[in-house]
Amino acid sequence: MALADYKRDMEGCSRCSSCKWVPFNQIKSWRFAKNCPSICRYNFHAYSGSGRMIIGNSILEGRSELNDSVAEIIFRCQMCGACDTACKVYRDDIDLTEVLLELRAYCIEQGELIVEHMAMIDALKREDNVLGEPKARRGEWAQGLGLKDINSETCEVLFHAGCRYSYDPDLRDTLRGQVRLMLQAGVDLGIAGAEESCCGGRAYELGYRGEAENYADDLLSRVKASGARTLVTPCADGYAHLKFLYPRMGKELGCEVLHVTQYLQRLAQQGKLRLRESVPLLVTYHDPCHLGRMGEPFLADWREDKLQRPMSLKRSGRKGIFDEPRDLLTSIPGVELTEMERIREYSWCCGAGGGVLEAWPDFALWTANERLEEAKATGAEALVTACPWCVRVFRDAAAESGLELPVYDLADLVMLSAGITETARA
Amino acid sequence: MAMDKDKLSAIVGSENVSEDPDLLATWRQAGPVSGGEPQLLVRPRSTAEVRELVKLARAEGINLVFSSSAPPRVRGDSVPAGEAVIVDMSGMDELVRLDRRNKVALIEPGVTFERLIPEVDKAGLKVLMPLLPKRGKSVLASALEREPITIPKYHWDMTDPMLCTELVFGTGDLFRTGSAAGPGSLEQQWAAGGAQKNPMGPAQTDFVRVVQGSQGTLAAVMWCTLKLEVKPSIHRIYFVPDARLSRLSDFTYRALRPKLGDEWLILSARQLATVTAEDPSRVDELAAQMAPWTVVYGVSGYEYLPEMRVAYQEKDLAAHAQAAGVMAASEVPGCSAKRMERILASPSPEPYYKAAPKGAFMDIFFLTTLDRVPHFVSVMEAEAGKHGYPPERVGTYIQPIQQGRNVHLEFTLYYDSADAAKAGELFTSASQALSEAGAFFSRPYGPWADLAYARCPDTVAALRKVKDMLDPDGVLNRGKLCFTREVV
Amino acid sequence: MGLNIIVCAKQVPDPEGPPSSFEINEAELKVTARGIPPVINPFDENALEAAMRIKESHEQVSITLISMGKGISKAVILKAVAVGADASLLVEGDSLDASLLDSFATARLLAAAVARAGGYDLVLCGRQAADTNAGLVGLGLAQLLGIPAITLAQKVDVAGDGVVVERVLPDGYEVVEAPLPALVTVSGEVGDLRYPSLQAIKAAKAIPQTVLGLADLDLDPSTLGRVRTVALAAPSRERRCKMVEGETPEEAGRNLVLALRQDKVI
Amino acid sequence: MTSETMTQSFETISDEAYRDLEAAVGAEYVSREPGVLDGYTWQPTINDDPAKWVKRPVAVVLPSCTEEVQEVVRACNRHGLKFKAFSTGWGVYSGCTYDNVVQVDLRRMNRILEIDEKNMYAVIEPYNCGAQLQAEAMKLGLNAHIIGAGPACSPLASATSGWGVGWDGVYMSYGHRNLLGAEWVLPDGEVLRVGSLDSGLGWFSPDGPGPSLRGIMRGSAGALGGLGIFTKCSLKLYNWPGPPHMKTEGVMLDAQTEPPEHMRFHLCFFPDRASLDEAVYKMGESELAYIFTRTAVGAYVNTFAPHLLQNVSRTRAFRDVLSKTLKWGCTIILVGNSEDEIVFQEAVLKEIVSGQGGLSMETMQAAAIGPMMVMNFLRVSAIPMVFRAGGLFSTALARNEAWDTQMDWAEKGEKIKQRWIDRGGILDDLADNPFMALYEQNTWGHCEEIFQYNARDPKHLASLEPLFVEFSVAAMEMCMEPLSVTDARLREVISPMMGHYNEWQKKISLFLDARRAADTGMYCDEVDIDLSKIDPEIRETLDRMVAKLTWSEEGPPS
Repeated sequence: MALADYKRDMEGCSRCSSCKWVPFNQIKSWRFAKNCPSICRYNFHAYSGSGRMIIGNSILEGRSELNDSVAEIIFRCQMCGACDTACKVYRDDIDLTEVLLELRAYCIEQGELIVEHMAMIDALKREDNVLGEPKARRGEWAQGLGLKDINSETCEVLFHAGCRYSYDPDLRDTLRGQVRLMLQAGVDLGIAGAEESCCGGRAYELGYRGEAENYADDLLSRVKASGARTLVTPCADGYAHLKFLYPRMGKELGCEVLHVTQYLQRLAQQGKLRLRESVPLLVTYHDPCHLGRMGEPFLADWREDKLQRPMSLKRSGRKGIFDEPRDLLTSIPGVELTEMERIREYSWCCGAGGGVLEAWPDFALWTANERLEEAKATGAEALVTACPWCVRVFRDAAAESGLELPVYDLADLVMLSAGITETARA
Repeated sequence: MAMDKDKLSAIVGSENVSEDPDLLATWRQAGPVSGGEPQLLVRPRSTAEVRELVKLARAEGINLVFSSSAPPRVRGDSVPAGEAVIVDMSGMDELVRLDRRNKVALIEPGVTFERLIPEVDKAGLKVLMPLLPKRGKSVLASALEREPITIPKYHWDMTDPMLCTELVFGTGDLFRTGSAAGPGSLEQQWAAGGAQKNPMGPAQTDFVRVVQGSQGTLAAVMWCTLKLEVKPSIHRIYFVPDARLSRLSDFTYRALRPKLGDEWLILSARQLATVTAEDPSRVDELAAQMAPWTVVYGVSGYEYLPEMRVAYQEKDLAAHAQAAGVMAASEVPGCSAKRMERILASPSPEPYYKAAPKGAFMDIFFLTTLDRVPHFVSVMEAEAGKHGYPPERVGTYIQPIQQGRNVHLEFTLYYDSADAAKAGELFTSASQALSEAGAFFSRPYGPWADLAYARCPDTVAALRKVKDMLDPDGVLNRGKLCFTREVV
Repeated sequence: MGLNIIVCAKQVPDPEGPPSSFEINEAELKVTARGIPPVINPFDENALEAAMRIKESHEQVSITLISMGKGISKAVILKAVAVGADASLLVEGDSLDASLLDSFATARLLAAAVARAGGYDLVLCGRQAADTNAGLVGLGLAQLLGIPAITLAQKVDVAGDGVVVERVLPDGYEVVEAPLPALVTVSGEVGDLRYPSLQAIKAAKAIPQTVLGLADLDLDPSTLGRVRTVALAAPSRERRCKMVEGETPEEAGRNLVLALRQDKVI
Repeated sequence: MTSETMTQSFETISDEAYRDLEAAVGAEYVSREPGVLDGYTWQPTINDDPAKWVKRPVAVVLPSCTEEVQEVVRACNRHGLKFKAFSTGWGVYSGCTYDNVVQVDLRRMNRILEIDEKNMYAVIEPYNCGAQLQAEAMKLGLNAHIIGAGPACSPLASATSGWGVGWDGVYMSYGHRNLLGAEWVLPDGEVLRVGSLDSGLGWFSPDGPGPSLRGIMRGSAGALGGLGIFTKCSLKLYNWPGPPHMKTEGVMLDAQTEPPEHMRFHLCFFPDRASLDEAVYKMGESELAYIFTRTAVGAYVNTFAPHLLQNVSRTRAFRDVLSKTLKWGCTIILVGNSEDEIVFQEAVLKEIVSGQGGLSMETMQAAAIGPMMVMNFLRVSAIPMVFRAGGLFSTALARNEAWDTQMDWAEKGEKIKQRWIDRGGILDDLADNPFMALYEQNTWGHCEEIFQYNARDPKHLASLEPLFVEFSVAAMEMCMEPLSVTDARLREVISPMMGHYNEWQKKISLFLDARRAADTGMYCDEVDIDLSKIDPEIRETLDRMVAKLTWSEEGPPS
């Protein structure tokens, strides 16, 4: 596909601005009515989903050209998918996220590169992770857990830790805890250790599709070698990419893909994970974009006139993972859940995604602080989420703004309740 | 003016031109406005004649003052500032059309309340009227001057109940507003089902609003359509007397928000006694027996399930009354609900009810919001005290408008010939004090124009441009409002 | 006097992209890169690395990066320059599409650009471009400049008035010297180009950059040799998987060695 | 990137003027980047031009306050530029019509400044949207009128500068009539405050002292940006007896709203037009309804299930059920302030409906349609779905008047549309697809004939201007003010049929805007229209209407 293949999507924009707002039925206040961090932060229409489609159309029609400042507009976006979900409430014939991805790929092809992203991709190529950390240390987190190494053994369940979890020392206990919860439940669990590499999803989002495909092939071969029937990942970004992007690229992993919260929730339901200890806490839950609306499984592409596309093939966000994390959370004795105004398909983004954290950290933190304020407004004592990128940026944002709100990974609370002694940190 | 007379006669016919000083005398002075020097009076019979009059006025520099109502004149808007030809529109008095289905009447300026009410009643409709208008008051003029109606729920916007109009601007141009504007003549529009029901436009201006409240300085109105409402099949009036205005305000806010009740007004004891007294000499006595404040409201049933409608409204209103700590009664001293119902549906008896008790009166009225009324009441009391004016000679009338979002607040100073000077002083100083306290003199008659316009120079600048556009030669009611300087 | 080094760098679609990134349009005789960025030709990166090593070991070395083509990515040049170049010179134009020019035309253009860059002592090029793999431009450029050329360098150093080059041979290397000015084409054995830090890339915006168009060069465009593509097709890739059988792992291993020998792989 | 990819050239702003704009609002909030400017140039909605691009502004600015708006307007005056305000920006009306226009995007001015709960009004800025205002009002037991274009639109823009019609008009009136005050940056950069505000007395009263400048500001339609920029306004709020928040789950067609206690959602159907009309008049007289609209079955199905309609409409029997059996219906939402009130309202409705031989179905408490549809009416949230069927829609409206005339307009519109459907010029939505509302619990109403089209079908795009002319001519024939009164293309013809209104508008424009700084394309400009592509029959009718309806010196034709 190329940008020109999305002309019909782009020129389908009626400019109704639904892409800027929480779906209208769900607007509950003045304060939290908007859904798109980019337009909220930068204000020109060009920074909205609609605006970016218009830019693409304008370039294709020879009305304007791609240059550094237009590329910056295209990339000052978390790729959170909120605009797409809001648009799809109304439209069948526009795939906004795909247009945004296509615009990014177009920038890459044209050499309009954001230098931070270029550096990130270089680091990825060198070290197989988006943080530029040494590849050799990727498996260090698992020391002493006794996990199977899929480079030499097969396993039932392959655990793909993801880049952020593998290296962020602040999240290490959470990651180990997740694994221990599964091991305790008797799961036959394997990891690739130092051989694990990035899923490539972030590269895809940044427009570096070739790189993404290379990594997909890489992961595909590892999954095959492991013999695993299930792949579990705690990385929400990775989850979405494995669930949607891979099959869309034709990279069928041949196994079930689950997010760790889904898997833990399943274990809890089966009675294999017992949540006994009370964790008395009033919490609110942040839906990670890539676990929620962007976490829909890929069904099929529709190559015909999208006006005629069946509803079932419309990527509306509804089939994302919303209920399992909430079920798991509320099954913890003592935990009480109070919802924010923007949740589920119309959740506000944490700010970290789409290469924003790397290129414009101030924008990422601003976006996160918006969310923290929304969380605070519920009266919750803590914010819980299920994505390492969200946790990271929320904690950094809270530290920066001085907004006092503990941020937990959902697994932290599960560990506490299950009596796992790996100390949970907030 | 002799030459003018001939030229005027040429337009309207000599029988319709008058120099009778007795006749002209009623335009010499009204309320606080005096100094009028009406030279002649003409009675046009058609729009074409009015247009000719305006053209003549432009050519000859004549000041035309349009007037439609019978005396007494109380506001002074038709008392000319200096010399003028009075254009008496009372002869154009046709009730052109009464459309029962669309609840609308098309009337000329000479149609009075006394005339219109029974006609409309026969059709099963009712006129939306101010409290006790003068019998000979032009219905059109009343609406044109934005006089408040007593049923706030029907007062959706400040133009109500006036809908469409035919205008003759000070340029002599003819224009029609709202859906009367065209395409098509009235007859063509009627044939197409139109009822001149939409007051807005045409297109991207709303001249009816510009002309309303302009005291005849921008255009003359040849006819208008008037919004009518259904005559209730059951109509009950209640009184809610109370010592504290705050409680009645609370009750009023509670009731008007959900559009409960029909008529809704709040009167001080003095004002209620004046309104209701069958014998004006008993006003003092009645006022003394009444609670300081009384809400008067109506409850109606219409065609469908009228009893049920009245029942739920009574019940809900009773609940609101209870919450506000007040209670409804079916009568007040000297006045039953039935009598009040008649009062609310009729023009004033003769002599005009406000003039009846003492012989003379002056009104001070302006717009505000209900929650600010107590403040103005205390300012008024203080002013009366300062001038040694007996507080019981001041009546207060609070009329919620715009469905309760605003109120027309009216103080009436009652006086006899002995007190005239004192009343005049109080009028002047109280107007000043109330203006300073935040009174919005949206209908700035006479001396209020200076008070009101001093507050809003930008509005004045814009209004003068409007005046330049619609009355470039300043032939319409010269010297009124903020158009006191020579218009270029 | 210092030493002026010119490094010629061509921008190519990332050769590390998967095969699917190269969209071949047989009808329009076009290859379009999809979802991969332009990069500096890896051998040219090696040339830049060689220049950097000279710069590190000698006083007063100045490096100018020259690139020529259509739609040169500023970011890509920025990154290269950030490594340690002192200036850059870009010759840009829609008619400078590398796929339309023959190698000699490219060499002529570069020669004109080198002339514009001022004095030079050493010109470094990659041994070949990763897209066309022709390996002709460097030698053509030396011919046009009238200076000696040494190809396939794995190490480049400057000593006195000459350049000393370790030149790659199939079974080792030879050392070749030439007087300056000279041109050297550099091979991958020199080593990967070092990575600039992000801060250095951002700071590189301050490094002087000259952008020229075709019109700025003293060249008659009509005399430039053009490539005419006659046909274009993706090579058919056939994969045949042969299972090597054996009763025991040892036997399977033996059979594998035999098979490889048979195919002359070993 | 190289400039060869650019095939079109546009006007640009001088550096000097640009610096002045930067000085006015801050460099961060000005742009002249062509891609950014095109964000304001792509205006496909209600745009007859098949290209869908309107004139590109030379710069866009994002002021944060009235003073900055003034500075921008003054800079435009100084540099001979024009300006055009832009709030939520949906529809061709937001776009520029001249070269050298600075687009003033008011997005950063987005606050609700005040809600006066007792006196029922809110003071808002331009980029506060309908849904936001409603959400905040509902918390206080109040509600805000939301226009038919939906909750993403700016209530300020519709009340000051647009039209202002909505399904809730029966209870919450019309944009213009809801305005209680406005802060208005005139085309010369001076600020005019309309009503009591200018006297320093607050936002409660819109008219006076004396004449009302509100009538200069706008009419049944607004000046559409042609008279300056509105930076704040005060709007009436209305009673809301429902919950502080209408709890809704789900975001698409599966959205379900928890039924509030005293709310009823009725779908009523009548045997013929006469009985529907009769019932509507009775409802008006009975002061019923919180939401009222004619049920346009084709529109509903095409909105919520376009695929279904496009398939079943080929089936004669099913088509007949939709377009004939269910043709004469209305949708009514009743909201009571008390149990007794809602029982009364429902009883009256039932009497009215059954008295006309109609059927009424309660779906809020009793069936699933209400919970699914209720927010679509209360918040007008489904509106962008009208784009589902073909990507775009347009509309033909004639003046709001007595309900009977609106029904006539609907029938006329249906006939016109059917012809264009038969020709393949627009999408088949069963032709009868009016958006109708009733005003002020009375008997006057609104009707606009919606038509949907496939934005990617050149044949459909070619239909748009002929339809515009045909609907305008139809309105003239019916003595109704057409939508095209606000369109430069037919003003020259229509203005003399309506008292030469545009001569007055031009005068207003002149006295407020001596230096012609406002973009008046949608206010008082007149441009030629090429009628050669219009059916000869329609052209003939137009000529006949001009002859019949143009005012003489004496006034309107008799």
